[in-house]
Amino acid sequence: MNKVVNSVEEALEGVTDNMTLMLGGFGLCGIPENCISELARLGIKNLTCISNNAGVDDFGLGLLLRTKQIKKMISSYVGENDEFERQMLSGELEVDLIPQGSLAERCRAGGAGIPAFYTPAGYGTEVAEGKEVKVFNGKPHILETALSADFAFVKAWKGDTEGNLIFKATARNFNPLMAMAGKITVVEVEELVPAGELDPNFIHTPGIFVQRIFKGEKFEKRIEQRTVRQK
Amino acid sequence: MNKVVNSVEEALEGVTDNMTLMLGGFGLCGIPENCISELARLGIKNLTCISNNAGVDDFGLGLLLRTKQIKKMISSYVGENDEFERQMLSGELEVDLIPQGSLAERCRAGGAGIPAFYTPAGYGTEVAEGKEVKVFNGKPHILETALSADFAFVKAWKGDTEGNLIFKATARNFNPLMAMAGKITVVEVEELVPAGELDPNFIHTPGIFVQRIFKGEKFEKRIEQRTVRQK
Amino acid sequence: MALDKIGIAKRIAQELENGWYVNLGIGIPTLVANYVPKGIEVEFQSENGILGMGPFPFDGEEDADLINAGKQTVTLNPGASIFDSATSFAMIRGQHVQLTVLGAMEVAQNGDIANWKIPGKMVKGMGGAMDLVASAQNIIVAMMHTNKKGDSKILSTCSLPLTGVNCVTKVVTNLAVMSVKDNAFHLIERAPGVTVEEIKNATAGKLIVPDVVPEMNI
Amino acid sequence: MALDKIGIAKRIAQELENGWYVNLGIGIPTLVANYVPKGIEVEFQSENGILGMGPFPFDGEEDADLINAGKQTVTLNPGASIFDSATSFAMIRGQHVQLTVLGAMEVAQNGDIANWKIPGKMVKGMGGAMDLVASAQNIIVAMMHTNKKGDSKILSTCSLPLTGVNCVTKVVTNLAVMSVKDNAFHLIERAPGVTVEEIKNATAGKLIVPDVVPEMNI
Repeated sequence: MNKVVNSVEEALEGVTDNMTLMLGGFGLCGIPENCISELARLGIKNLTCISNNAGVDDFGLGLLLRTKQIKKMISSYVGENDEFERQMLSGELEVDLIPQGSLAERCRAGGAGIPAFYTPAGYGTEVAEGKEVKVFNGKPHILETALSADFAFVKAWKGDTEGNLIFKATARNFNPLMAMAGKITVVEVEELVPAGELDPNFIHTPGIFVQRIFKGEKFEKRIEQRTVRQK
Repeated sequence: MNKVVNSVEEALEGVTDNMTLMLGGFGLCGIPENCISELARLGIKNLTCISNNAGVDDFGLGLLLRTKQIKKMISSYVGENDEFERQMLSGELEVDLIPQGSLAERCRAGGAGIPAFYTPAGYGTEVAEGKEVKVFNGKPHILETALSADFAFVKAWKGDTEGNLIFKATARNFNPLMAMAGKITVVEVEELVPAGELDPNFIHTPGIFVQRIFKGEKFEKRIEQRTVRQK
Repeated sequence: MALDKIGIAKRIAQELENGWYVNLGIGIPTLVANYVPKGIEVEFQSENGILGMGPFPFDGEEDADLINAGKQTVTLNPGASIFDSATSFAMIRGQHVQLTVLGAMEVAQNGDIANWKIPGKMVKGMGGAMDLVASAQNIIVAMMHTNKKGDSKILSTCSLPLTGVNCVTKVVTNLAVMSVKDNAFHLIERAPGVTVEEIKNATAGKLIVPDVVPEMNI
Repeated sequence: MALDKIGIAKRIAQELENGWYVNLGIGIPTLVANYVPKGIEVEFQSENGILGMGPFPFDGEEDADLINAGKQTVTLNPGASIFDSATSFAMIRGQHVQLTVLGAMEVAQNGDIANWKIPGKMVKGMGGAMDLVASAQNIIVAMMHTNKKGDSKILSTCSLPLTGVNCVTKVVTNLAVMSVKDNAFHLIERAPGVTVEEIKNATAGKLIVPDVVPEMNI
């Protein structure tokens, strides 16, 4: 079941205005850099983007924010992006902020055929407005629904031709969950290997969740907060 | 955070009559053999056992069935055990049969702080009796609640002293999910290694879910259906 | 002549499409894996946690830790992956598996299926069948047209406890291939040498018979 | 003398118990990791997917693929593990993490906390804070007792949009340690040299003061 496409252009075939996209990554770690660049190049507009963060002003989803390609963001934390804050406060950008754990679980649920689940997160806050509340074990919980997307863009470390994926360290984050929830899941990898080279026992994302895979041309992998100690 | 105990006796300290237990495994594959033997030896009674299957007459949970230590089974498939069928049909044994995917997800939910979720599985059948129904995307779903247990017994391939686990092939099955859902999770491993020996990127069950770990004395690993082809 | 189990499996194998992920139930469905048409690439999912399941191991190479959902020792194909039961049913429930083939005790003309329980007599449990039939969009039932007593298993309504409702899309038996829609069985093909009359006689549910019913090409 | 941020972190570190898994929020809470008492072994969870988080890397050894929830480059301790965000919050929501330390803009005497939004002005988002405060059984807030204008952040009711309700168990500020229960703040300790009077003046919420209020031992 060969899922390989030969270029980012081919990988993004079919992405059009007004679509809902999921984009993996936490901060700038593990983001689908190549796909984001191509989205910017294509100038596709009115996008709804589901991503834990919104990048920084000149990298990650920030690239699509400054060209105003994004109509709505569904995120948990957007504190690193001034342009985002400006567009949100001015009302140019629709924003749905949701708890990080609920975001992760809602993506997984979308991929797992679970249309809704109860969580305590957000009870008694704005997040709970308009949502069903039910008490379990004496504690109120709110009903959260699944998220899915027309395309999910995922960044993996290694992948094989069948779409089996391995992530590196904390670049894993939301990537495996969004891979599950995309109607079409597109993966950019640093290393593309033949089927059979990855140990079946240590696959993070089985190929069944992946529709297209390609080797990314370059990965800048920018560090947001370089913190070190001296030897 | 050393989780090592030195024997199966120590591992089962605190298990008493009337408790609810989870036991990993699918068929006879990946079952906590050493813990089951010890439960039989201790003669602990009136147990509620959550396990996908019920073993065979003389192995796995069958060992506890023939000594009538089990009051209630929560399982998805019990077709391989004659004594089980006899006890169930005669009413000696309470049985709650639930769809396999719902069983897996309910264990995960129990460990993940999700008290309930909707699934299409079982709608329109006995399984749905008494359960809330809600339509999502035009399709009816039933509300299933989380499962948890006083003790979860898990079999892993390798584990480190901090409780990080790796499973081998399909002996993984329900084990990682039940590890999450035990108030006390007890793990028997074939190989116990020092912390730091397992690659952090390829841990199947992080140690946070494990309270006790020990090296099993012996593993029979019986094969239920030996199917082979000739060279 | 009515088909044997292998014939049923061979006919179902013709339904496979390139690139599909397929879950095969215990019994006849398992045999389908042996007859994948040339030029068609499919991957088999086993709900105990395998994608890319291969053939039985060579004698002496079987591994107790590597079994399929029927508890049989199996192997992995190149590109296979292993996962836990929750992830496995995420694939199934999330409709990432394109085809499910399973056995049944009864199928009704509205697509209901019963295959897990005979009250007071046999209770094996539903295993993964309820998740599969509630989730899959393409469900083929593989079974004998009648039971050992000769009674039809192709019914107007199921008498046994249901496994799922309105879900079966096609039935392949020893006598016929039928699609299930609009509250009826629609005869598509006959087993070689089996007459439409024989099929009618063995079918208790509503059967729609077109003017021409071709023979299966096994 | 009121504590500085490091002092607050040091005082919170005294709350750690052997064997605990601990989640530290961004800011002051992060500093707590530097002051774990001798003889106490804890493991730090970072909600972006680390258990067993270690110190910052040596200069030149930082890895863009290994960061904490504050987006800082970090390292792993022996025995660490990496997981996806859903598993990470399964740990948090499932109450496998024994202590959560986080910052706040406001805390109320009923245990409500606000730390994610100032309407019309600042919207950074809640990140993982709502999951943490809704789930954890032991939540310590680390913050300054008053804001930059000198207004108390220890209130009878929160004025900002809430992050969670009835959840904070303890507050450690530059002035005091207080437990939160029975709809009041209970003064437990004073910062070195800080008087009860000063704490009272800086506290807008209901404050219960026992006869003797010992000084912190930093």
